[in-house]
Amino acid sequence: MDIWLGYLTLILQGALVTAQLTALGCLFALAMAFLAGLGRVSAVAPVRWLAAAYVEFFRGTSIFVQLFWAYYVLPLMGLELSPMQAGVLALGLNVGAYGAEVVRGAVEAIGREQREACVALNLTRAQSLRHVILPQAVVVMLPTFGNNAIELLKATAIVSLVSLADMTFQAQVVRSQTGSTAFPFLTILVLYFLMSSVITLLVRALERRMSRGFEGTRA
Amino acid sequence: MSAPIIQLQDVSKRFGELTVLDRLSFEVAPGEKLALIGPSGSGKTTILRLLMTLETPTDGMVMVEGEPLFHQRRGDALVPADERHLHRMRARIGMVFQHFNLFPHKSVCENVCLAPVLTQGAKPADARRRAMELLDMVGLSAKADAMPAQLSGGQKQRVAIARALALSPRIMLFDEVTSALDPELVEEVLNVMHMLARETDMTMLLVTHEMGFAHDFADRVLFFDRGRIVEEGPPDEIFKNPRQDRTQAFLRKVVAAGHRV
Amino acid sequence: MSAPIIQLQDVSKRFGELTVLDRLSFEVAPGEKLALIGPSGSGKTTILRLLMTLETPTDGMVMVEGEPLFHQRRGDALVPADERHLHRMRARIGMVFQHFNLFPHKSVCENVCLAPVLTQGAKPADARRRAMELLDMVGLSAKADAMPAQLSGGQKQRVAIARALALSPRIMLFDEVTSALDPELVEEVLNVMHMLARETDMTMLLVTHEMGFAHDFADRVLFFDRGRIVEEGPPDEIFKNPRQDRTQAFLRKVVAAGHRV
Amino acid sequence: MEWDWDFVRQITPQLLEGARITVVATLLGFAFAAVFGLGLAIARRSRNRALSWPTAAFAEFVRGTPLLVQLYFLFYILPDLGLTLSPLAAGVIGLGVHYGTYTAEVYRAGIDNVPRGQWEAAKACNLSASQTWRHIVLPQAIRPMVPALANYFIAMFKETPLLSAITVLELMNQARSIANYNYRYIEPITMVGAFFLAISLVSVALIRLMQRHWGRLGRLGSFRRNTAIPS
Amino acid sequence: AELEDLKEQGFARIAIANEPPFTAVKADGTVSGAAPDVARAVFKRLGIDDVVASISEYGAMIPGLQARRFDAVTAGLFMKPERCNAVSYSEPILCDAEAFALKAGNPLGLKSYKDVADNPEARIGAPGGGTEERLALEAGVPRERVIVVPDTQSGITMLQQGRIDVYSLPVLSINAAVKTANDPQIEVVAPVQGAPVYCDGAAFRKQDTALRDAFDKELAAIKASGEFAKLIEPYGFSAEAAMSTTREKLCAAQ
Ligand SMILES: Nc1ncnc2c1ncn2[C@@H]1O[C@H](COP(=O)(O)OP(=O)(O)OP(=O)(O)O)[C@@H](O)[C@H]1O
Ligand SMILES: Nc1ncnc2c1ncn2[C@@H]1O[C@H](COP(=O)(O)OP(=O)(O)OP(=O)(O)O)[C@@H](O)[C@H]1O
Ligand SMILES: [Mg+2]
Ligand SMILES: [Mg+2]
Repeated sequence: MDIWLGYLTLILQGALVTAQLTALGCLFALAMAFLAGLGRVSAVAPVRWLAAAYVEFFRGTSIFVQLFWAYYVLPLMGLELSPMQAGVLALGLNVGAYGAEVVRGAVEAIGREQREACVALNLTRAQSLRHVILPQAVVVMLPTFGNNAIELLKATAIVSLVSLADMTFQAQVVRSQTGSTAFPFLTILVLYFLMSSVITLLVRALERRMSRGFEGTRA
Repeated sequence: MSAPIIQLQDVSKRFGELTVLDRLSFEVAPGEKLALIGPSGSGKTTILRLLMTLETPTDGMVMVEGEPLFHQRRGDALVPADERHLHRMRARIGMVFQHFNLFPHKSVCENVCLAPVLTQGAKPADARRRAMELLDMVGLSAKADAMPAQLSGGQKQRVAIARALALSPRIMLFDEVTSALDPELVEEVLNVMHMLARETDMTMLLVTHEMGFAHDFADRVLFFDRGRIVEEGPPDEIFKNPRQDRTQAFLRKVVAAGHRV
Repeated sequence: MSAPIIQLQDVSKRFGELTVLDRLSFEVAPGEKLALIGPSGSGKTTILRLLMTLETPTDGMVMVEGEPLFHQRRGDALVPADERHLHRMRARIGMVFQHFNLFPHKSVCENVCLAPVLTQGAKPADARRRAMELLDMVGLSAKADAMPAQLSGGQKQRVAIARALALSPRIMLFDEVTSALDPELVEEVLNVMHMLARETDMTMLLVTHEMGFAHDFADRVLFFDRGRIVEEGPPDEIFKNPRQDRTQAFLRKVVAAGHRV
Repeated sequence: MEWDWDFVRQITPQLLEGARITVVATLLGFAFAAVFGLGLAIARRSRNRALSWPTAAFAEFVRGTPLLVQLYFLFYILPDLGLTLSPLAAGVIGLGVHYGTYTAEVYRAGIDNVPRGQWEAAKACNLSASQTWRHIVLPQAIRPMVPALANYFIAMFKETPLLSAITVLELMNQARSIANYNYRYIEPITMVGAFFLAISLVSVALIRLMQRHWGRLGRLGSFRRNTAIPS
Repeated sequence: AELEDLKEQGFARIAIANEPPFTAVKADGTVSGAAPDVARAVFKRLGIDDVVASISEYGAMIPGLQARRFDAVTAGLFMKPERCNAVSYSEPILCDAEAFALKAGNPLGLKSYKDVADNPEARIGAPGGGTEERLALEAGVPRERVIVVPDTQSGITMLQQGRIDVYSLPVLSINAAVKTANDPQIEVVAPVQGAPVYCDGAAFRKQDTALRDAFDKELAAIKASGEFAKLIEPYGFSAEAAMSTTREKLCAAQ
């Protein structure tokens, strides 16, 4: 029994790494999403192209490949990253590319009418974006961002394949030390589900808070 | 007659193949109340959108207060206007939309204050005071802190009018401001506009399908068809004795459609 | 007077807390043309939707041609109707919607033919012949092979009328069939309806905000407010000499809203 | 380390063999997901709570946990329960179940996307339930689903490298095997990346074309991932 | 890395495998096992007080070393000429022969990699990037019958489930794994006929020969003092085997 408790602690240590990866990855992805998403609706054509290239590249190649690149190839080019940094970089860049499309879509979904009202009130582009478009767009983005965060959480499992001691990896360790397969894997399945439920609940709470002012205008 | 505040000279607007405005020219005097009427698709909205710089003309010149709207002088030449020029010109013009286009995430008062604070550098307290005056004028001071979603259509449209007025434009554009409203709510908005027309010397351009209102409101009526002015004149003349067949047919249809109680 | 074709007895409809129809009772005679008018939200649409079985009443009895609409006899008891009963009853009733609701993936002719072929087992060739007659009647035989997206609003609505007629219902329900149309297109639809009213002995229920049309079209007008009938009578009486304050106020507002050319 | 074209030429056949398995796994997995998702969607729409509720819970659970762990589960634990699947079969079922929970949402959105007015008009035309589905709802629902489903197809394609964890010799696994044998990582991994990029750029272009023709499904965020992310 | 750098930071990063008895992770998370124990002792004598061990797949070790993720690999990564070209090895540390785990009674009669190659039914499991995979391929087993198994426990599970017919690892690893599994249906064939005895060494980056040389010096010292034998023999390894051969021989062997 003590043994299992000990190995459970080991898995929980992995869970901490997973949580950390998820949190940092989400922050980085969020930053990239806004940077590239707003880049895609920029008035400056080269900025649009750059943002589009980023999005297509990182959505186009598998995250698996990106992670292996960040982990094994970047150091050969002289950029040394800790496994955690490589993980956060790959996850953030990948999910950020998907998030950028969400940002762009939401900004475009805040229709022509709102943008025209801004022109009629003589707001500059930056003012319209900051005071009118983004506050509404963020509410539209939130649910999809929540889903993206869960996708990121799930993607952290593959860092185990580059030997970062996350939850899945620790489960593998426990498995080879104890010979039991069901215990570690069922444990981490439950833990992953708990984590994704936490994300779902957080996003819902945030959604409720942010849309409160709208009083049900966008159902 | 004083110098015109708005001049269109041979203005055309094409969307791809479709010619929406066809070498159109007309002038508006300062303080004039002008109604634009005509069948659907005749280009009425497009004229207002051009004046608000929401569209760019394909051809021709638009002058506002003697200055070109879409061009600026560089040395001797006229070049397309940059964003700064447009920004300066837009300050003179306000527009009220068919679907109100209020900002749903801002309260009524914030909707009205936002632009003065951001574009004219008004102090928030001053902007709020002025907003309350305007809301009072449109009969909505009690709703200053409500959110747009809590208002009826007629109330929303009155807020939209107050919002446009907050920037003190010299020209106001109204595009079918009552056509999205329930019939019972139309009156309250038209009352506000009547009052504006009487009590200010703003120049107003009005697109509407409410012939009765156009008649009472306007100094002059332009009847459009297919991007051209078919007939113009004082409302009495246009509505009672239209000279053109096209105008007569249009008015007959509108009347037949049931607006006759 | 012959037996009523439609009877509502103490019909209530609640959506959660909201009472939309409040113990409503009225009858319609066969062949009668009835106009339902009243302010927004008063429950007019809900009555038509009930008759079309798109909603179920919370309380009360609806009879169509002497048969309960939402109930069926099992032995001595009345039990809620099953789908088969509803299907049989629906065959007597047709409805035209405010937003046409044409099937966008089917051509005009297919829209009209579909139901006769599927529900009445009509032969496709016969159904098509009859559809062409109906389209001819609404003035659209030339558009039989067009898709709905290629039609104007007025044309769409005329197709919708032909589609409803194709099943030869004895009762036709019209819910604000012109309010989504451009003013110029209203006339063509109203002409078709006038013609129907004159030339057939179908029972018709009409919800409309076009008071002029209601006046000319209806044998009898019901004025609703908050789910109850406030006043009823022949159109001349209701529109010229309304007895109730509420009716007077409503008509005054609608008139003030500009329907007065 | 330098890029070595000779090495590239030498390993290409082996990578192509891996690519073949990748494509096979994606096709089979997607077929499974398309059918399984339909089952989920129907079960979730069911009025019977005893069916719809567990289905919803199952879908939530599958969507909330990593495919990699699910694959381990299918491959290493199911045999203890008496079901031994070949690696490819386990991979196809894993992909299919995981993505089935997403395609189910596409089906649901596609059906919900048919305006209420269409159902009501069908009723006013006195069509029966099955006639309404066949002639009115499905023809309108299916077309906008196609681009959304295609998006998941691509996402799934990019997730096949996970099958290497259960010993399927797909593209990524071949690349790793080459790398392990030769101690050279740059060429094989980069080639895999280029292969994925090429395929997905082509398919993105195809989807854009489909969307232009068949319209876009629903509003942004109306289902869980409008464009999918590998996990 | 330079020895001085490591001394300064006070620890060395080593890669270990998730494979008893080369490596063992206790329930409390501490790392032991023959390879890390030796590494710890040698580094201590070099003035580096601690080792930070990360568990890694075999296939990820050399790329990780090249990508500067570790300073050394001490994981039972056996010396082979190709590997000697890719990294700098220390003198031999742990030696072991290859073994097969297979179904009790050895129904396919597999005794060597050649036997596996000759039997078209036989599927062999081996860790990806490990020596056994290479031995199998070199013996002529076609690619599709060499199943790359992610870790030892998966290999045993797959053998039990009949997904592979034989699972190949070093003798001691197999013994440890089979003991954990405690399954009478599995038996061990050891050593595999015709397969050489291999020894691992600590692997360093190609250019870190100075560090490697320093490591060698202290390794020789503990071998001489008998401390070496005390460290590895409890795990079942033979100190004699390691001391009777050299890197030079092993790297040249074909
Ligand atoms: N952005 C656009 N792209 C293409 N065509 C357009 C665009 N905007 C307007 N049009 C077309 O220009 C024509 C004139 O439109 P406009 O909105 O000015 O008419 P209108 O007189 O306001 O009609 P209504 O009374 O229906 O509002 C119409 O045929 C319309 O379809
Ligand atoms: N499905 C529903 N759920 C909740 N409330 C509803 C529903 N359908 C209608 N209502 C409410 O019932 C009331 C009556 O609606 P109804 O559509 O019958 O009014 P109406 O007289 O047709 O009004 P209008 O002239 O605006 O069409 C309204 O307050 C409406 O909001
Ligand atoms: Mg217009
Ligand atoms: Mg209604």
